[in-house]
Amino acid sequence: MSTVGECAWGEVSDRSVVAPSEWQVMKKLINDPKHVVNEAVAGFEAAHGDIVRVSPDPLFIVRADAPHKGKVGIVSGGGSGHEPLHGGFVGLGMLDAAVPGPVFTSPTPDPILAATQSVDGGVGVLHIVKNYTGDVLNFETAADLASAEGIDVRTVIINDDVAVKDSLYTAGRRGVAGTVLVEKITGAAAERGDDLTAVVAVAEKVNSRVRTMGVALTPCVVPHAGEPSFVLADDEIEIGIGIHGEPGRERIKLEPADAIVDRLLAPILEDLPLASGDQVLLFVNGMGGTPLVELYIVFRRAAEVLRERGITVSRSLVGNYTTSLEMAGASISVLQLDAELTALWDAPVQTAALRWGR
Amino acid sequence: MSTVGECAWGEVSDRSVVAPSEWQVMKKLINDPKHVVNEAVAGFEAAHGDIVRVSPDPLFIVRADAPHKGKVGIVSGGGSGHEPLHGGFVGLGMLDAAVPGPVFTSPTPDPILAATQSVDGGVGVLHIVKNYTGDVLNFETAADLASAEGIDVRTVIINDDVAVKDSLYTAGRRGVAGTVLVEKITGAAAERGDDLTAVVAVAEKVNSRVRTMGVALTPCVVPHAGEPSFVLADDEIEIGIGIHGEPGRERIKLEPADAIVDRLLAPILEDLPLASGDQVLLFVNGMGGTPLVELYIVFRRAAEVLRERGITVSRSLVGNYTTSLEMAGASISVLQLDAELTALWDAPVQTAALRWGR
Amino acid sequence: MSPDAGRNSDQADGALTLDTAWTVRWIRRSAEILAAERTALNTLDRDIGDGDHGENMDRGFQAVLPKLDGLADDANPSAVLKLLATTLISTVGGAAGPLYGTAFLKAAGATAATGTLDSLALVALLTAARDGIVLRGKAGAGDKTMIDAWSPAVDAAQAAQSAGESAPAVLTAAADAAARGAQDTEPLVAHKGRASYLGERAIGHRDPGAQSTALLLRAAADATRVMD
Amino acid sequence: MSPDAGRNSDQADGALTLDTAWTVRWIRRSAEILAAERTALNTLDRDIGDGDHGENMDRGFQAVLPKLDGLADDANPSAVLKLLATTLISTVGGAAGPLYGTAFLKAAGATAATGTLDSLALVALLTAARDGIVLRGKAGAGDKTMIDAWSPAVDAAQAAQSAGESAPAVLTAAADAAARGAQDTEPLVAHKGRASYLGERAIGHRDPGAQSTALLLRAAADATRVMD
Ligand SMILES: Nc1ncnc2c1ncn2[C@@H]1O[C@H](COP(=O)(O)OP(=O)(O)O)[C@@H](O)[C@H]1O
Ligand SMILES: Nc1ncnc2c1ncn2[C@@H]1O[C@H](COP(=O)(O)OP(=O)(O)O)[C@@H](O)[C@H]1O
Ligand SMILES: [Mg+2]
Ligand SMILES: [Mg+2]
Ligand SMILES: [Mg+2]
Ligand SMILES: [Mg+2]
Repeated sequence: MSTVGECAWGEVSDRSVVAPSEWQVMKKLINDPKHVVNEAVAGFEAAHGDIVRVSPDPLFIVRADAPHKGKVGIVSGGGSGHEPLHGGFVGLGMLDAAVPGPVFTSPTPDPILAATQSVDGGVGVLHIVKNYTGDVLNFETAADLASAEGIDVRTVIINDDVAVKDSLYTAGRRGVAGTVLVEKITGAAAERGDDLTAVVAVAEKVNSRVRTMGVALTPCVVPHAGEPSFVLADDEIEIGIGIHGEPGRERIKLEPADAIVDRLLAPILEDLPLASGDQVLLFVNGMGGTPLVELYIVFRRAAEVLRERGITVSRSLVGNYTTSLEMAGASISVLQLDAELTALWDAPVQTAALRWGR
Repeated sequence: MSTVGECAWGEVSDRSVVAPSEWQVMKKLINDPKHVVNEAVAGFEAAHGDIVRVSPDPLFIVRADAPHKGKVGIVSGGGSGHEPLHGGFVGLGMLDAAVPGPVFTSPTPDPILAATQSVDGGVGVLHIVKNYTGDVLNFETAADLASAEGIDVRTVIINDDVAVKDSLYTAGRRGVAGTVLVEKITGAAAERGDDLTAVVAVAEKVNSRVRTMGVALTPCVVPHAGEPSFVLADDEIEIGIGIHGEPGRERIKLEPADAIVDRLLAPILEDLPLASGDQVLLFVNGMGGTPLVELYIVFRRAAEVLRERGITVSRSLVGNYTTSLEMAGASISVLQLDAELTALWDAPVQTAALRWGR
Repeated sequence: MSPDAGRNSDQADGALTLDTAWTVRWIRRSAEILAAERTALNTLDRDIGDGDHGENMDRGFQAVLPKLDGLADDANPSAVLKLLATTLISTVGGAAGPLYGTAFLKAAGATAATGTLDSLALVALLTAARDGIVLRGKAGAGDKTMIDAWSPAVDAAQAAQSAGESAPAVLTAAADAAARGAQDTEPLVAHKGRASYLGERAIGHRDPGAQSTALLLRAAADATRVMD
Repeated sequence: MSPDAGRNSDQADGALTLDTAWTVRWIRRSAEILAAERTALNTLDRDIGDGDHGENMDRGFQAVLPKLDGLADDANPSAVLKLLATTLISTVGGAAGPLYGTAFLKAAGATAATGTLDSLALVALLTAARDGIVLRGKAGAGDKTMIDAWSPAVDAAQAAQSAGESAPAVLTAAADAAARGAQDTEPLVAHKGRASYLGERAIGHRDPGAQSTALLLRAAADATRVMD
């Protein structure tokens, strides 16, 4: 079995505080596991001070020019470790604020509330929330508190991950890489001046038209845990992985990239009612540890499969946008476009991680 | 010792052809090691057909709208495995063509010549070449052949890596992540209409003002080799690593990020004549396998050290731009700015990997 | 309130009354146990979740400790529980933060005007906590969540109270039942939380939230005895 | 030229003339040896370079094989060497491609009008190849490059020729010297190519390019004997 603990990360023993000798064996460019998020956000502000500012306590990232009177505010957030999600998407035409929790752990209501207040332009705020129990509950509490203060808060729950059966017997589909597409397109709707109801409708429309499925080749190591979040044999991969290393549909032997792509696309195409002649946005997302060269090999095959079905890939996105720390793997998202969504996708965006038209 | 072969990648035995059972143990999203570059470039074209087109044989990537009459053409290239370098930088305001060799191996003169011909707008072509013997020699031959056909070719050799002593006793400093800055700024100069001599002067100016130093935490695996390019113990890192996994200055025990940053910055600041009050572009580049959250921790400290010396970080770049496949690690580049370079950096660019103003 | 206020609540008959001092001792003991079990809870959560449950609980209970010293001298158990609830809500995060936060908020509500908790009040406290979690998380029995520790605990407390047991005995019954309930999550498939993504693969693993609930109720029982 | 043209160049006296067929056999034998030594060369290059030298050389020599069948019937050794040179230049890449390409281009130039190579012509061929590499790569003796195999080989060939040895004997002397030269790169610090970045750490490792040179010259000697 290959656990990261056995190789790149060294042995990390049980501990309740991090002794100086212990971070030395976890192979990351960090100082102290407890300060990873704070220091990274400080670096983020130092690098992108033209676009964002940071509130250190409670911790959130906000557009440098927020709030915008008369514009619907858009807030997202969740556990850290998925960078550039969400902080990298704060800026013109996308998010107004992002609330980073500890690594892989939802933020608490306090910073969500503070972020919501700081972007309130008087016409309401949308919370874009990935469907994880912790995120949903914490954003719910924050929304209650904000409403009590007179802010009109609406919530859209993102659940694009077809790996999980959406039934009464699960917590429902998870929100994964499709979130990026929701944030971009919804952000454009808010930027053009849509009111809260219209912005919510756009977010729900994108969520209803995007499906994602991922694969992991290696696990990742949460800094404060110091051990890999799961174990894969040398020749095993996990199909349907979540973005925190939660297991997926099945564990199989490694296959050629094209075969893996076919496996990822099948449940997407089964679920999304696409017809020949339809236009889609194809998004190949890296989990963090997979080189770009492999992501393009994945894109090549995915585009080929869609083309064979008469579907036109008219927009595309390839890169590490919704990551799981250094996990090797990728996810494929397909978004069914129409003229409105295409125009909103093409609209200017100026964030640290996604930028065009400005 | 941790070799990737012992953990994530499995054992790969000696072989002269790749048997189907053998790629199964190298844990990458690829089909056949021999087709990695071709398939990735095909995927790249499929994803970015609005910006580039690809010549499959001889293999090069070129601006969709090349050649531009009256504009100096800019060509770069080198071994693959450093993506998005160079293909991701083809487009308006940056490169006119990129020539990808096999993984970590310089391309041959034929595709370089073909790329040069395809971007020749009648006023000359600049070759931007990283200082590696193979790249230098192959571009040299291509330049000779292009000159023989009447194209005015000039070459600028990039050697920003302060890890290597620049002396008669080495092949000289290597060209590493600073190449991205040279390509962006020189591309802007060509785009605004500078003639060949002026474009060469800009490239040489950027090269003379940028210094880079990198660190590796883990090795990478070249697909056709199937084994890690070097071996690091669980608690060892390599200071001064090159972008092909070539060794650097010294191998030391893992340290906190801030201490590593200080080690990387010291030779840069020793070599670059910066004074208090100077403005710089600070570029923290990921080697491929290091999460963004760690790169921002690195940026934070680097910005702090510069600030303490009275140096202003007025421009910044953070991300995986010059990679070594899935290697974990980072490099820091510091570019001494002036008004001209700042304006050229800010000029519009529209490529797959770097985009603003368009 | 002085830090060692908890030491002086012995009664003439040797049993401890469940007063404000007990509530404070409960929290202190919980913090102690959660710190000791932090890694074990993380490990349970790594098996069928995301490996942070011990981290989350430890962070929350460590955060409440310094605040206990700032309690008003006339704080009643309800006020202490409310402080715990708001602190957990604002420091734990994840699923457990809002769920435990709501639990203790409801528990505070159920014990509002009481200075000393008798067995009946204890049952009301535990029931309100459990109901609060169900309200927020919508989990039922057998969904492999903390509810599978809370519900048997409430039932056992109710039975003990009906049988005329003392408040400490009611708590011991609840703690024992919660421990069994946590253990009994092992053969289950999960229908809520992250573990639900695992399907059959969750079988054989104990739910981390059920385990932390068992630890909290054990701490409550421990707190009825003098500790050093 | 038929694929087995190389088989029919025996002379009455039992020795083989170094003609076009020999040149073709040299290339075929080189391709064979390089394929077999591909991994070993990669390993040498991984130790002090980037691990692709075996890959690069194998790719180049495999590419030239099919082209040999298309040679004109009246092709002389020089034409064969030129075909090899241009193929290596356009398929090997890296440092080795242009260096070996230039070497064989210069070798072709040095043997231009000759149909059969005597020992003097052989020495001229080897000297031109070596000088071509120096011209492009600017390496000197002891820089830990392929020059450290080529230069001893040229010297040994010259000495053997002066001593009146036959062409095959000259080649054997060259091959032996190149093998020793490759081995003698082991204790050296490199001053050219990727290995120069290593400083002292290159000590103890054989230069991969010197090793491939030794293999090529061994193939040249092998080709003077009939192979099956
Ligand atoms: N809907 C729910 N109802 C009740 N308890 C739940 C629910 N969802 C999750 N839990 C509990 O929360 C625990 C996980 O908490 P924790 O690991 O702190 O949060 P997260 O899952 O966000 O990382 C689970 O073990 C389970 O007991
Ligand atoms: N300047 C030079 N002069 C002569 N030979 C050189 C020079 N630079 C490199 N070499 C030779 O090239 C060999 C490496 O070739 P190869 O691995 O194919 O190319 P690369 O280094 O580009 O990967 C070295 O072992 C050395 O013998
Ligand atoms: Mg969590
Ligand atoms: Mg090479
Ligand atoms: Mg958890
Ligand atoms: Mg090499």
